[in-house]
Amino acid sequence: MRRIEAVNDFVIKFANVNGTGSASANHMFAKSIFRMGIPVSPRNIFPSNIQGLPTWYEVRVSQKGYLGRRGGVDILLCVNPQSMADDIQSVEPGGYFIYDSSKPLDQRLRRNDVEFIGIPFTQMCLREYDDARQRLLFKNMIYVGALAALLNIDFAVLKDLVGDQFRGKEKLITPNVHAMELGYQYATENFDCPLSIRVEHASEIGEHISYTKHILMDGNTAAGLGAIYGGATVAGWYPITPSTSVIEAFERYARRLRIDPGTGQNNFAIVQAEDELAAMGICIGAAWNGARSFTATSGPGLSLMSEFLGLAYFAEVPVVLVNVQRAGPSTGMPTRTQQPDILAAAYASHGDTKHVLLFPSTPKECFDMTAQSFDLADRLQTPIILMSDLDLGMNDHMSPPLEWDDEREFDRGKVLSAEDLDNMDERFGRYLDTDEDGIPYRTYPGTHPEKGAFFTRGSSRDVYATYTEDGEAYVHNMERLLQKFETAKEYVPAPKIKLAGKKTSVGALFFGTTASPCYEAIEMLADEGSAIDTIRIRAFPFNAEVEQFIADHDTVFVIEQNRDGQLRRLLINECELPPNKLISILHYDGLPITARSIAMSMRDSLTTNKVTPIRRKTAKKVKS
Amino acid sequence: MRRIEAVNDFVIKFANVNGTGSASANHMFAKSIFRMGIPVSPRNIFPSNIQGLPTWYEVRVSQKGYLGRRGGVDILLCVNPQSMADDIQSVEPGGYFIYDSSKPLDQRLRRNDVEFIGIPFTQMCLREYDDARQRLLFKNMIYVGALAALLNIDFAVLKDLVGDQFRGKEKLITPNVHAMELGYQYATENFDCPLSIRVEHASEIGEHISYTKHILMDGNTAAGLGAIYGGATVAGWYPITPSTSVIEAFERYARRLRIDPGTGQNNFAIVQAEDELAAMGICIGAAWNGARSFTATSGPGLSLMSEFLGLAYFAEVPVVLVNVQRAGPSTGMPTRTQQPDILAAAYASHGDTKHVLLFPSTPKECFDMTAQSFDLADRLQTPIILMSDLDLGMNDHMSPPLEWDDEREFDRGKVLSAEDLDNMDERFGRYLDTDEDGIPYRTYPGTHPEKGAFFTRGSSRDVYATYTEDGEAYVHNMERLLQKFETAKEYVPAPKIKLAGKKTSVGALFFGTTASPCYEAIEMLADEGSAIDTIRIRAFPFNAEVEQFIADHDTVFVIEQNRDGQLRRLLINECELPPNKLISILHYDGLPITARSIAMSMRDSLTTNKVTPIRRKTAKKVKS
Amino acid sequence: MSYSKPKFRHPDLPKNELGLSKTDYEGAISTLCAGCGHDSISAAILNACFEMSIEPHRVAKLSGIGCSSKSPAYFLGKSHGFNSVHGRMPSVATGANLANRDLIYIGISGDGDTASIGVGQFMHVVRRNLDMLYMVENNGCYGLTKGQDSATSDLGSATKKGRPNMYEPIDLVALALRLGATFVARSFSGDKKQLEPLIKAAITHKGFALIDVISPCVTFNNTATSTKGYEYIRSHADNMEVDFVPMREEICTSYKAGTTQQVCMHDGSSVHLHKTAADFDIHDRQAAMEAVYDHKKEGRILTGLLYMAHDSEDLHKVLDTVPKPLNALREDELCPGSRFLNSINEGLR
Amino acid sequence: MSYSKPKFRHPDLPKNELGLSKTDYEGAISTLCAGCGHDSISAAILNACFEMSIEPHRVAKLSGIGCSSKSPAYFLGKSHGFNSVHGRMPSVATGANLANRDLIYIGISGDGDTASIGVGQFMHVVRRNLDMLYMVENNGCYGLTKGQDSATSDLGSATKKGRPNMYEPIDLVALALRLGATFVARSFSGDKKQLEPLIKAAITHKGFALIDVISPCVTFNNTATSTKGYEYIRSHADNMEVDFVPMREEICTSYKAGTTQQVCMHDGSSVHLHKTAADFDIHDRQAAMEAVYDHKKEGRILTGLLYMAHDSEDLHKVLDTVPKPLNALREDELCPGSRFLNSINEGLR
Ligand SMILES: Cc1ncc(C[n+]2csc(CCOP(=O)(O)OP(=O)(O)O)c2C)c(N)n1
Ligand SMILES: Cc1ncc(C[n+]2csc(CCOP(=O)(O)OP(=O)(O)O)c2C)c(N)n1
Ligand code: SF4
Ligand code: SF4
Ligand SMILES: [Mg+2]
Ligand SMILES: [Mg+2]
Repeated sequence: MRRIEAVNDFVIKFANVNGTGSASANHMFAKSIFRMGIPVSPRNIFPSNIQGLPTWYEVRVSQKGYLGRRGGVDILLCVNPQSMADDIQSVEPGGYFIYDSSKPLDQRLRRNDVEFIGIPFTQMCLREYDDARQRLLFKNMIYVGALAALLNIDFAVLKDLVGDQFRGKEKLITPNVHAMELGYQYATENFDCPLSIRVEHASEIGEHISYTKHILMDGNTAAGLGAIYGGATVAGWYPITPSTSVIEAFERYARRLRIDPGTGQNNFAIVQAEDELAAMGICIGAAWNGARSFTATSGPGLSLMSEFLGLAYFAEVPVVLVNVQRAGPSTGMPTRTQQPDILAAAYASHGDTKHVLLFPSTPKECFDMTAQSFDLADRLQTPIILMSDLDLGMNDHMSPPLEWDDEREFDRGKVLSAEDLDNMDERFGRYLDTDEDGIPYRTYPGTHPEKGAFFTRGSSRDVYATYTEDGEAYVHNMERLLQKFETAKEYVPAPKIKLAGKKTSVGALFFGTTASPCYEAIEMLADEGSAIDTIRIRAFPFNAEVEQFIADHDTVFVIEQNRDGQLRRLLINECELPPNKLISILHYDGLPITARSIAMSMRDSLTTNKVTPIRRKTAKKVKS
Repeated sequence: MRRIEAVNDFVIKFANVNGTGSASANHMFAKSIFRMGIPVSPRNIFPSNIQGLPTWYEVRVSQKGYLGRRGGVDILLCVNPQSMADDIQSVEPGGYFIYDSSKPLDQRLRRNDVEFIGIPFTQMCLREYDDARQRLLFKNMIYVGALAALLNIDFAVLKDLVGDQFRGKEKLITPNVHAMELGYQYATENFDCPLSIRVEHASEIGEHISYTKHILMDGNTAAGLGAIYGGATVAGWYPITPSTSVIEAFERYARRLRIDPGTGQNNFAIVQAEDELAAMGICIGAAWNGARSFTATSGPGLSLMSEFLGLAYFAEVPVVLVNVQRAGPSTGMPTRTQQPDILAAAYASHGDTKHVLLFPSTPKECFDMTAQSFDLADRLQTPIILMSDLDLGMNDHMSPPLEWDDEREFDRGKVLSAEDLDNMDERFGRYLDTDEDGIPYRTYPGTHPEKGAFFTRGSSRDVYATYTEDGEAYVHNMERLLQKFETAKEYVPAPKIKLAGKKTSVGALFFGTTASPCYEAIEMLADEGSAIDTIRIRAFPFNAEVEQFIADHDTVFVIEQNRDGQLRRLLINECELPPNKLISILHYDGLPITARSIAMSMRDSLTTNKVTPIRRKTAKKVKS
Repeated sequence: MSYSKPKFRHPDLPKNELGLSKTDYEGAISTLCAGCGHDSISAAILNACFEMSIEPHRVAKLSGIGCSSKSPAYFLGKSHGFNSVHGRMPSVATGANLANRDLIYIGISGDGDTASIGVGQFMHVVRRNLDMLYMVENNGCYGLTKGQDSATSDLGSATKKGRPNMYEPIDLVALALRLGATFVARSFSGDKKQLEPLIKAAITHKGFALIDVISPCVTFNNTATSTKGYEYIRSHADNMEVDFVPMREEICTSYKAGTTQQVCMHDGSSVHLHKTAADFDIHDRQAAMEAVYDHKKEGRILTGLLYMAHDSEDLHKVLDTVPKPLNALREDELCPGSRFLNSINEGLR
Repeated sequence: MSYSKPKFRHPDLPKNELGLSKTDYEGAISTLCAGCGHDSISAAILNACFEMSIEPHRVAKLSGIGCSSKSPAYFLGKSHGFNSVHGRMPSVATGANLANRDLIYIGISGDGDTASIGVGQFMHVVRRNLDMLYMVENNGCYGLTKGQDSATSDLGSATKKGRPNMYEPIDLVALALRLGATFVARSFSGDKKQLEPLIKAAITHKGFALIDVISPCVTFNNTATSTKGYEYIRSHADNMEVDFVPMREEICTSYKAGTTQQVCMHDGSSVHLHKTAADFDIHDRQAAMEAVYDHKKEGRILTGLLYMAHDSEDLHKVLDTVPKPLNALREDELCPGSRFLNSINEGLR
């Protein structure tokens, strides 16, 4: 058997049972590698239940800084008998399978091209601990310790992490460290440590890219913090996986950062509403009344907010929605990732509507774009929908540190103060397009005793906000809304373009979490001699740069994580593009798309010179 | 002044105040002309309120059978001082303005190119009646009588109509006829009757097209009746203009046609739900349990049903929704017509979803397609959305008589009976694609004591309906749903193609109420020498014929009544078409699109040879 | 259109403490039916605000969809208003109030808007004890969509569209009492003497104040037992869109505390209103629930202020928000700036 | 996974009147947490159906979304089930029941599903008196989304996630009584002796039967006053996804009518359950409402059958539908055919 040889470049996957405390232990594992200066990207693959079902934790270790999923597993650590058979199958030839050898392995499952490492975790716990709960919990720490020995992880780093985690509960530190030591010791005594797959301190292997300033953060926490920085004061929300932690983060930070020093009271208000309709209603009411407000939701919540989103579009109320996408339709796979709500969000609600979407790709962008979305909403007086996803929102990602420009000021858009109103000669018209950019001026309720009051409604009105059924006034208003959408192109974040270095007629277009593996795939192809320019879309409406990029290439791959190629459709629709130019690469089985599969699809397409869109079928055979 | 000379070919418009009983009188007027064998198409243009605001009733009289709006008004009968100034402006040069001369006309409003006919309706009523209510009500009958004289309407026909209307309340007949006589007499005595614009019995002017078999019916009544014929037994609904009368009609007919002869009890159940979510939930529950069920709604209701529609798509529950479109977005103009929900309906709900849409164009099609939609829903196990609109739904349209083929049988689709299950060797799999058409077999609850039970859910499941988070099983299922959508193309109504007679590279594509005025516009252009082939879309997904038609033409006009050219987008998206081939002609001011404006747009486009989509701006100037 | 502005305005119209006259509290001309109870309620709100010398621009008016929900356009034209979507005004009001605790919030809803599509939001806004006046203009039917049954009791008329209401009605007053509402009242649109003081009290109350106002729909809430004239119109419009709406007068009443009054509706039917007596204990929730229940059993509708909590903690208290309106917080109070971000970054390494 | 099927089945397991044994009433293996109250309720339903000799395929199971709403998959595997969307099971059940009045409808919901997002649908299904057993598996929190407060009372635990519940709770039993529900009961998941007969009675009842079952969430509904062991885990998982769920035993209880029982929860807190006495008048709605209210004031939860109407007209009665299930009507009973169409055409000329 040829073993895989790899330093700081491999994929390890943990197979656990959920509710057994493994997530924290696995997190500590990933973080220890990160602290050694090596880029990691951990991914939690968890079931939609609370206890007793298989759950996996996949960690990509990549000195080169590839953070998307690669595809394939080099080391599998399995402490879940339920999934063991499949887990063994998933290991790459030459890889390792580490398992709990307390019970003998079913010999039929053995593979010759994989190295099996048995450690009697359960027995060790039975010997060491009396309490059932401790047995369960410390088992996780034991395997982390064993991995430290097997993979050459710096034990001191792990000890520090335990210290950090239990700060304030110091008595828990010693037993946890002890458990790790048990595992470490067992591994060193019984196996040839380290394995052929292992880590080295980045500094020691002389890597020039330094990640020491980088942070490890999940997108939802970043979005929650972005809302703090963006000045959100009101949040109405309703729990739903995978968006819940956006609001939880907002609340956690608000309790630290938004306490009024004078009174000790809150400079924010969070209401857990009765459902998503109410959550959006709360945001709309608050935004109408001049506060910055936001909510977060996922799939079904987006559908339920659709009527209210139409109101906010037509009544021109700024409001921010963080939509953390999951696998649909309907309840779908609530704990799996996808990018399937593009059309539902862009055209949410009946009638002629269009909404501004932002597509963050990293936690840093979740932070930046959430903060920015409040400026955009106020500036454009329309809902802004941040299109995150489960992979980005709920997993830790390595990211450059968060930054804030203290010179920057909130842009509250076109709001007239009492003074402005006093200085006005003409009659105030809420929907008058004074500046010819489609964006009218508004006033907050209570501003002025005599001037500036108006009636907001979801029904047709004239430029003075008076109800009307006059067809001309209606059309005039609808055309202005289109004009405003045109204006939006100037304000939304521009796409990121990376040229291949040499001239090429092939481009690739993607957004959000599809970006990382795409960049990696493009590099793979570049190594093979195929040059591909890339554009990462960061917002809808698409601006001129996007159109230009597509115009400049004969073929553009559009890579996304849904069945129907939704972003591609939106592009064709809104930029009036010839469809055959855009080649779909789709992946939507609920796990993040991998660099290998993207590279394969592109390679296929480029070599066979297909121009019709292809759909990558992940389904080989269906298990019944 | 040159007067318009027209026999059986003109537009007359009534300007009334709503809540004054004018609608019934105006209806009688239109129907009398219809009974004279002359095609009419009356349109009610009413406000979103109950009493006291301007309301109009526009009647197109067209011996040639053009039933769409033509544009322009030849005769305006105005009994509403509120709107008089604008009403006078709207009359075509050479036309007539008939008004209540009880008060003298403001001379500044007079036009020289229009003939003014003053009749003192109010004074006549004051003289004749003591009761205030009678004065209001009979005023309407008086002007109908006057019009009979002025336009040469057969008075006997009107008398018959009064008799029909008050059948069972005979004592009301005489006073109503009397009021008409008052008007008739006044007109004959004071004016040169008939006017240059007038009607003649169709038979008398020797027209070969006979409309004697035709009926006058509104689309909503037809849809309600279609649901009776289609075998609907359960309706959950929530009132909303302009869809309410669909259910009202269903109930009215059900109380006549669906009473069990044995027990005298109801063979149907109608529940006015607490909102649209519940209305759709009721339909889904009933359909899941094997009853045919449907609901009707409009704009905001469609948005609210979005989550449930996603469930029905994914869980594969047949259900029928009649969406009577109105001007959006949000509350929009609730009593005005549009076709603005195409995208919202086609892609309703988050995640990758697609829904089957039907586009009726006439009351007969409302009837046929509603009945057929139950077969389609059962056959395809998915929601079927009938896309009607206010113009079609709430106005009377002349239509060939309704027909029913007694040989036809309900197609309940793939449902296994207890016997089927007993005869099965293999294991029953609710989502097994046995026939390779994407459509699996289902069972109704309670069918068999041992076999065939399954669990329906909106979350991912395998072919045996067992919950799963397995990516392959998920993708397999999603691909099958796509396959099913492909199959749907074979079942949905085919488009109607009309070729120009001579070869042409120009085509026109339209649907629903846009069809009538389009056909008329195409004939106008044909007279001018421009040949245009037409295709009337009747369903989404679009089938091969649609694609072929577009492929066969260099330029295809897509005419629709919304701002964003939504059907055009759907076509480009789903048929992968080059957008520049499809030229939008849009109209969306809330009144039905007119033949004249379509002809003008086409003419413009054909002569200037523009190929970029144009948007017809109805808004000239905005009234404040 | 049922009430129109007087053409001529007397130069010395009575003024309130702010020096404003009633015309300063008017709104647009109503487009409701002549005699609609909702217009009487608008007038009562107008009067109450005038008499309380409330600055019109310090009021925010919110509503859902319906004839009732249109009415905020017809009073206090100098206030901002928000006519939102059907049944969801409570959430919009919640957000608005959180954004600026300094305004006075008046929510107007209908029985369809509140008891059918909006009953979930209604219940939850009661739980939040949001500081607002929540007025239900209760006509027992859906006015704007032409007369369907609503989920509230049949107010003064047993049948509409010919068929009896088939379901157990929802009594919003009882529901609110049950859910812990801190101010609960019921009145009749035509009883100014009772309604105006109730509105004043409700505006003064800190927390959620419900006034369920019986407000006859002159056009659709009609019974079979109707006058000859009415029957004529029914026949006339049979099987058609109701397209004739007779002009009606507003129904007014005035009666003493502790007495029962029979009020005759436009269609000849009647309701029996009973006013709470002077000794009614407005601080006993349980007793209020029982009184409502007992009167109902006897076919009477108890009106008046039925319950008011001794102390009431509104949502801001519960959420412990600062006294300053959240929409007035400055950027430096909201944005922690770069310094703090460094410490966050540190914690994520 | 908390209860698993026995590996070995005794050939002479007890049989019911249909000749079925309990295994014929089992469902899929539960994926709920060990010790979750919801599993006890599933077992109670299974037992009741077995003992009543109900044919499993004549039952239809309906639910919304939540841990509770998953549970219909874990009993009666031979019945059809429909796990719909969050909070909207009542409407789906309404449609299902209208389609086929011959099946037995069991709806399972959670407190989040019923009292928050679904409270509007809940109220309206009560009004319709739909013939179904509506079971709320009430744990006072959102289990599946990891422990947020729900709108029902804090059952046995004052705080979750460290902060107190801030709003007036909704008491579903009181609400249903108020709305005219015809069968209202409350019980505790671990009290088989009380729960099983209640389920049987509810299934037998013609009309809407609510059983609000207190059903501890062993994972999230925990108080600060918890045991040492628990605190350990809290600390361990601090500021992280709760990812450790200890294995627990089901909480059982059994106590006599008329007595109060203190039931200890997994986290050391307790609830005080009071069982209605033998002389409790189950036909007096007003008295039931008062009793619920009075017990609550004393910090006790009244359990048992609290109200049952003497006569109850279910929705089919109200709608006067035929006795034959609507889904079984033949085409010739539904479609009037061409003959009638001619007369319709005639009327439209
Ligand atoms: C989502 C939605 N569904 C339905 C409607 C149609 N609609 C308008 S008003 C109304 C009912 C109004 O009844 P109520 O609240 O009692 O007001 P009223 O007109 O009686 O004062 C309905 C159903 C709507 N606008 N939006
Ligand atoms: C529309 C929608 N919003 C939110 C969710 C997320 N969600 C799933 S279960 C649940 C709460 C369940 O609470 P409860 O009904 O009390 O059930 P439990 O898990 O406590 O038994 C929520 C909010 C969802 N599935 N759908
Ligand atoms: S329909 Fe009824 S509620 Fe609406 S305005 Fe007229 S009277 Fe008032
Ligand atoms: S989280 Fe709570 S409610 Fe959900 S299964 Fe676990 S114990 Fe039961
Ligand atoms: Mg009403
Ligand atoms: Mg719960």
